Amino acid sequence: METRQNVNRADETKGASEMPRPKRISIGELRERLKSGDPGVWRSLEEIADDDEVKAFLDQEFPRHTAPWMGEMDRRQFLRLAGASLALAGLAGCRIRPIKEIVPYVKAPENLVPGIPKFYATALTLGGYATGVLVESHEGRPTKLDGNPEHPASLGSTNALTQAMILELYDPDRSQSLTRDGKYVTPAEFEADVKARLRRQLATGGEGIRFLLPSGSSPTIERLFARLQERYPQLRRHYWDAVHRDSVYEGARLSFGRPLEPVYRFDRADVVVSLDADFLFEGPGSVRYARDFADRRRVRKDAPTMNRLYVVESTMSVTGGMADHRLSMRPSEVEAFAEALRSAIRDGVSGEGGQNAFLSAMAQDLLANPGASIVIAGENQPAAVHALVNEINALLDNHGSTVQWIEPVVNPESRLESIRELTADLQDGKVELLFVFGGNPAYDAPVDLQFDEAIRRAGLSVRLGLNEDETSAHCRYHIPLAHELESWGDARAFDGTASIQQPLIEPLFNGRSVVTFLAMLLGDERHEREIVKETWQLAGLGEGAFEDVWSATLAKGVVPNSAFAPQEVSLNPFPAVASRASSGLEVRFKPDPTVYDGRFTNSPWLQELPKPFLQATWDNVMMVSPRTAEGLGIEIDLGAVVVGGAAPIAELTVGGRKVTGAVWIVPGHPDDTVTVTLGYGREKAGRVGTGTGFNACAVRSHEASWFAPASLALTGEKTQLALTQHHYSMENRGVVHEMEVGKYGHKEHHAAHEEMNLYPDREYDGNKWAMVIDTTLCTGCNACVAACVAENNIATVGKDEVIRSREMHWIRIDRYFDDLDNPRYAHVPVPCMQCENAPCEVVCPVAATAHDNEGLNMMVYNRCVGTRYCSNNCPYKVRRFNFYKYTLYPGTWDEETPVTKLLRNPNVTVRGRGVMEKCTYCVQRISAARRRAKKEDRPIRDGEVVTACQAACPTQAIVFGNWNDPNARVAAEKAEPHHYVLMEELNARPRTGYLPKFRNPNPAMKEAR
Amino acid sequence: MAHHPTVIEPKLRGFTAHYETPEALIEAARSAREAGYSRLDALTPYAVEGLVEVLGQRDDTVPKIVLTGGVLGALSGLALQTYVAVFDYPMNIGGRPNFSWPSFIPITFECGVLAAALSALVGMLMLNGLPRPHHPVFDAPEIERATDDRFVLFIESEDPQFNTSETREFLKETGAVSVQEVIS
Amino acid sequence: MPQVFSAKSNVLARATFLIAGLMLLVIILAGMYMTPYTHRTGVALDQPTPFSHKHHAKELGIDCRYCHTGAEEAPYAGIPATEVCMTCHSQIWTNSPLLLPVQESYLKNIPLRWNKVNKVPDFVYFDHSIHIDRGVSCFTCHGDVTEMNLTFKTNAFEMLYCLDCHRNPEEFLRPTDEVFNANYETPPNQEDLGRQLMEKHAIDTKQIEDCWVCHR
Amino acid sequence: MSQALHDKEIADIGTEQLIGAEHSNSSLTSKIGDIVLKQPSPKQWFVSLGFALLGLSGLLVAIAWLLYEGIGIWGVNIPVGWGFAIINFVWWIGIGHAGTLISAILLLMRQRWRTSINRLAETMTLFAVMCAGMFPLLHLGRPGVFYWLFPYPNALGMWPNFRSPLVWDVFAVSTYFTVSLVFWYVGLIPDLASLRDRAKKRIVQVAMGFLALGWRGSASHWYRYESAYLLLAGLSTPLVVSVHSIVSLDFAVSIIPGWHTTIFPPYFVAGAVYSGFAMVLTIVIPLRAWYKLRDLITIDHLDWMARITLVTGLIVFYGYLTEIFYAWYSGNVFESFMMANRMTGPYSAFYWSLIFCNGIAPQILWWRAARRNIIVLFVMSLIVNIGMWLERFIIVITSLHADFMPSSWDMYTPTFWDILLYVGTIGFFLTGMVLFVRLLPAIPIAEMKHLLHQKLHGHAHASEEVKA
Repeated sequence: METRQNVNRADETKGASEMPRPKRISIGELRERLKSGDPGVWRSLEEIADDDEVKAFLDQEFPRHTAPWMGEMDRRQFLRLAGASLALAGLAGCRIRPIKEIVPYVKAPENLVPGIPKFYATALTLGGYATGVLVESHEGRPTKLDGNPEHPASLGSTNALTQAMILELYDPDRSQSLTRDGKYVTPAEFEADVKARLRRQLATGGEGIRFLLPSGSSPTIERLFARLQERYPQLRRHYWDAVHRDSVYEGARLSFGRPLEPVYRFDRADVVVSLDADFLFEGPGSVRYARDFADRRRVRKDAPTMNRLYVVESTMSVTGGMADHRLSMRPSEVEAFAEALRSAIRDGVSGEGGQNAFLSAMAQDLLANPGASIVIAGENQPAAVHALVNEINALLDNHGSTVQWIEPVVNPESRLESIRELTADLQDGKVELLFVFGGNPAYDAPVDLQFDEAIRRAGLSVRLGLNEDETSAHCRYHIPLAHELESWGDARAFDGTASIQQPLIEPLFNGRSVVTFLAMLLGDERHEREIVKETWQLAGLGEGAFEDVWSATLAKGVVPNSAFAPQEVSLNPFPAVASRASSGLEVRFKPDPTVYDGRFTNSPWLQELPKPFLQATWDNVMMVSPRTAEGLGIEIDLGAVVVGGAAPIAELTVGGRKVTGAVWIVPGHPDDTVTVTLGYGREKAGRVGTGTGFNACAVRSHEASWFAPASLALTGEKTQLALTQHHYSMENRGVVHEMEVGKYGHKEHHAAHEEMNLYPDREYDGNKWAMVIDTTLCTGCNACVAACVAENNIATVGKDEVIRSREMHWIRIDRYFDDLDNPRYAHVPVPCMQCENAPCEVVCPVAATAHDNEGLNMMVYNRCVGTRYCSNNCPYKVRRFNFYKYTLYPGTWDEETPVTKLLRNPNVTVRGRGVMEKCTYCVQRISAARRRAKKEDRPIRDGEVVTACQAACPTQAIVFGNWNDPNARVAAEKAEPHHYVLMEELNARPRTGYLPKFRNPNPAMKEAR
Repeated sequence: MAHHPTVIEPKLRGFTAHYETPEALIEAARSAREAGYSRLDALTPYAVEGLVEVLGQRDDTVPKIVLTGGVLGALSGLALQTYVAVFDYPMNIGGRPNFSWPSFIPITFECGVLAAALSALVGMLMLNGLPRPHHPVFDAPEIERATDDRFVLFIESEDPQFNTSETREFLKETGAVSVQEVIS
Repeated sequence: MPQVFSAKSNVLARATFLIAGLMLLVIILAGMYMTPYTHRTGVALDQPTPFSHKHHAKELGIDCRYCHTGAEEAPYAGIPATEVCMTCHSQIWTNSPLLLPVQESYLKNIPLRWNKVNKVPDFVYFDHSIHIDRGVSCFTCHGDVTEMNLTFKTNAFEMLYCLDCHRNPEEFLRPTDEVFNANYETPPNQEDLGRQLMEKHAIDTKQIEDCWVCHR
Repeated sequence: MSQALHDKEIADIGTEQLIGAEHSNSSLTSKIGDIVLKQPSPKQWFVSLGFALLGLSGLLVAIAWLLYEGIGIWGVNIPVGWGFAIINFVWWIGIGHAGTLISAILLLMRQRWRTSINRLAETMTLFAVMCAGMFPLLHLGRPGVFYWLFPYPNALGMWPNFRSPLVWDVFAVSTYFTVSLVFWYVGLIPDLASLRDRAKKRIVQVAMGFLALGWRGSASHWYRYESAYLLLAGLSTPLVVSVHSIVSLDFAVSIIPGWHTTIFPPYFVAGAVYSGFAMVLTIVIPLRAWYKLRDLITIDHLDWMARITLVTGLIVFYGYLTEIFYAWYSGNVFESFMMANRMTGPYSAFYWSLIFCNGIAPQILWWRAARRNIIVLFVMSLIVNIGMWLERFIIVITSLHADFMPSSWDMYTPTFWDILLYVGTIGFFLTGMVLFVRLLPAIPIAEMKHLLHQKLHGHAHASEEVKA
């Protein structure tokens, strides 16, 4: 993938900003126009639709957005029609006419060759922490996100959430216009109103002005606030994130006297102990951490060794699934455990048996690896645990080596305090002017504060948000927020590294960025680009003429050497804590693995992404352990041949507040604990998200932000979960080969079958594409699935269809476990195996699926008649069928909201009703690389073709390449002694192979897993 | 196909003689042959064994046609498959050889049977000169009983031996239940 | 018993059988004849302005790439932007009525809307650049455009048409520097030349016959 | 007829009572012909026509909605890509087989009792195959392009994949239908002629005359006719075996445990005949009552059919036992799980009712009394029909829903539309049969006369030699 040095970015955007914007008009005029039908306001769809020009474009282009058509379209026209795309709601009935038209440019933009995608570097933030991405753009349509190899938080990988942010951009439910009390107003009116009130605040120094922000790390926004502060010294900023890290900073305060940010160096750690921390999956830097961690776990000929992971946790987390030794306990017990561990490390190990045995063996292991171990505590554990852990790391000399401390990347003040104060002030009527940027506090603020009601007490509340959500409903004004892919900005990564965000497209729905908005408050009329640029002019980007460095930085996506320097820390020991462990059932809150804190609830991709360990979609559930379930009288037979999705509904009571939701059994989950995930049960999420799952925030109070005593009782009703996997045992079919790393090289039970074939073998002398997946490294995070969906225009089908087992994912992550109470998990990503003796091909009556000369199992959609015979005959069941016209389905809904068509990858056919589809090894990427190579009269280089799943995988568990190339990585992995293929005895000869799941148990604790 | 006369003015076409049993008919036919009549036909409600031999009208071409049809059908079936899979558009289907003859057997067989069956039908009809909805004999009185319970012998007037009075007499002597003039 | 059918009916009866058989044959033949493979070529479509390739490409000798800029590097050869026309026509023929649409487009910033002459279905992924690069001339597929006053398609781009060349390229390949040459004479030893070129460009029919070369 | 004569017949053909004593050639013609020409239809005929048409309209609705909405309206999913459609396809094809067996194989075997029921059986074959033929087309994701399954020159340069059993099906089923049609029609020609000659209404005369092709029963015609008919029988015999073998290959050629079995062809064919005869009984038993045909379709006919049902039933049951044995003997983890899952898994209820219907129940036919008891026979025939449907359900569903990858296992549940389509085809089938009985001679007149002749004059055998 090449990153275009993007010098003319500025001009393009200037050009773009010249495009006709709606004139700001008064309500009266608006009414007139709505009558007269003059297209002046984005919102007036039918008016737009009636505009012949626009209609022409829409007519012309939309029906063919799904195909490689975009050849001859002008960027600006494109942007205009994109902006008006909702208008298509009225025009969806476009039909392909016998004669198609070509619409060439009027003035061709330089440096844009139709049909050749360009890649731009930018960054996207989650919880304020940036992840660098490369955005693939087709004629001005961003279509795919991939990690930016230059960026420390990514190194080229992404997680599922980042993959889905491209869909967030095109979400047809994003707010389209400026409203006051739900009615449209012109920006002019709004600005007049706000500025008037601001002026009134000048007198009081702006003590009535409050901002409520989610965590952010943007230097520019800091700068703008500083300027505001000059004008209104009394102005206050409050912060709120549902997924906050209070305890991390508080822990640091306790240990070092000041809030600091930890950065872990898993690449240096031989022993890792996690106390309720899901560091491989959640939190800042998790993608990078996963990579570093995996690099120490990659068992190969040259270095058949790996690190060891102990996990002590109060739920079943992705990190826990990777553990070599795992101990589950109720959240409140972790503190005591940490205390015990500290004393063990400090005063030497003692005691044996049960938990102590685990603890002492672990402690010994840690002591044996000073400076090469990491003990890490979860955000959900109280500050005390963090303080204890900090001390343990100090005792192990880990500070500075494996654990580094830097200045906080985001504002470290306590979120819980901050929002509590704001609510109080609101209730006391102290707040004249409240600005709520992003986030969704009305939905996820601590329920006992009743923040949503409090908002109404503000003199004037202004909401800047992507969607008109619960919070917007309580605010006076709602202003559409520009997506990060639509706006200029900057942000810092988990280690402080800064990136500059550049827009990939003009705001689709005429939203404005935080920067523009603040500038507006300051009366600063400049384009946001200029403001961001200024920030860095002041900060300095490095040697050389600024313009050059600037564009170089944009192209690279990272501001060189901007990472925060590690701080010297001196630790003040933490006093012994009396165990505050409560008895009885506890509830454990957790950001949802797919919809996070609710910001992705309206994302069909993520809704349909199976949740790790649950394999459930479109719902959140109350997770309990088998024993607890037994106690509650829950009957779910996890051993059944086909586990149905019928889940009992239970009522969860926390501090007198109640919420009801589906209960599901998760082996390995601690007893007497119920884990609930945030982000569901939303009332104003949008067409996709509204009404899915139950709202855990309804019982999440100020004191009980992460866990609390609770009670659970069955209501007697049942509900249907949409599961994607219905059987959890391997049935001794050797799907995963498990072995201890010590046994590396010893050929065990399974001896490679002798290669026999009834037919003369087919020769593959050219490129011989193959894939190897390392099951040791797969964490089951589903990033590959999301990436595949994004790359291959895969439809989402909605809950009902998933229940009918019709999900369309080309790659799925199978999850197996061996025991209910103390399970060992194994994750197996299963894409198409690209069998050389493909059983599917022989039975296709129309030769719609056959082999190409490189041994790929081709699937030709336009030839397929849909007998589904191939799927029946596929031993791996990786083929997917369009039972309905899924382009009408959630998130794909092209016919209703063509804006989602802009998201399409023009190099992949959008499959119609009644055709079979499957993984193609991203043949479109292979083909592109082949053509490039041919033009340069050279063979395709190793690593030149990267499949979407491979690129996304945080642990780089997937390797793809040309098996015939002796120097290719894939060839090396295929040569690994323990390489195996699924169901080898079928002699289908899969090209996709696997490496066994190696574990590294502590010899001292065989009995405790 | 049997050529047939197209006539305008009605004239005598011959005589039909009705018998009660197939045996009687066979006897009559035999004596008619011995009397030297050649333009004979016998109409019966169901196949009467040995009749054609007596009338000297036995013809065994149908099986030959069917055999040829069948063989040709099978061969063309096999040829089509081979041409497609080996020469016109060879494809690597599941690693199988281009000429996977075992997979071609069923279709080859079906083609053979189909062709054979059709040639049986067409062959039989053409040799019998069918369809022929109009035939002089249908003008004979009571001829409809030939498809019911009567066994009919028909001597055409074209027959060199034919003589209006003598032939009628002759037929009467063969024990016919009734002898009718066929005028059409 | 009276005849049910008249004497004529014999002929009729047999005729019906024959006709039925013939009809079947006719239907099959008609079906084959009417496939687009043999059809809808040589028809010029209405265009916003009657642009003549003959005039521009032949008489004036303008190179294909001057207007169809993408041909060498992109999947799409591309249709010239209005401003490309205006580079000349802002000086010459400025008051020709034929050019009104062009000028209007330029001034009002509204694109011209040409009717597509050569097209392949949406599920066919065709890349101009690679064909040009491997020595497939524009004129091989688009016919001698330089002789067209109004543009029409000379070949129906049906699968068989593409396969003809993908199966035996040697009959069509040209030296790369002759690709844009309208007056190129196919040499008598085309077959050998073609094979040499295939050798040179490592063109492997085995590979370019794969479904996934065009359908993805 | 004189008493003496009657005694003589008994002597001739022993106890076998295949044709009423009082019958003469003319009585046969009138009795059978008048069903079509004169006799007003019994009220049961109208009732059954009503039901049939109801089902037929259901079929139309089901198809319309299917074409509009797509395959999604059915219960099929991944892993269970085939559901009712294929089950019904196999079921119907199987039923068709009895017709060909009775008319062709039994003809070659000189089984006199085939005559009189063969026409009904053949007609049943035709409509059954039509029903069957619908499903492979309808179950396509894109029914609009079904013709891609036929080899024809086209602008794509593409052909069907002749390695695929589905293409074999296309050829097998269409051949089977064509040949059965020819066989059936050829058999009809002489009878059409006799109807033409008996008809009083001009319109009927013309209609029958047109179809009779001017047949006049000329001796040389009869000779060629007989040899053609015999040859068709000879062709149909291997054909009927091949067709269901090929259908069974749809499964046997795949690699799915429960499908990938060498015993499929023989036991599919047996099963086909088994279900076919059951269906003949189901149709014939009421018919002979309504139209008072007990003298033409005698209790001996039924007895014979019951015997065949019993024999084929035993073969099928043997097939089941073999499957179980293989599953154990192969030691193959997939095979043994498949069988265990059938017996104890979520679909075990279906499996055991299948064993009852096809394995246990038919054993009652060992008893002559049962075979000659109309009620028992009728109930039995229904049980067998159900059993054979269940067999296909077990084969298709239980094999697919839990095959190789445990992670992909899932259930199949038919939807309303699955069921409506199935019921619809039954309606279509009945409509066909009911109309046929009214419009065409349901019992071969000429052949019956021939049988009568053989019966009166014992030299059946001599004559057979001449024929062969």
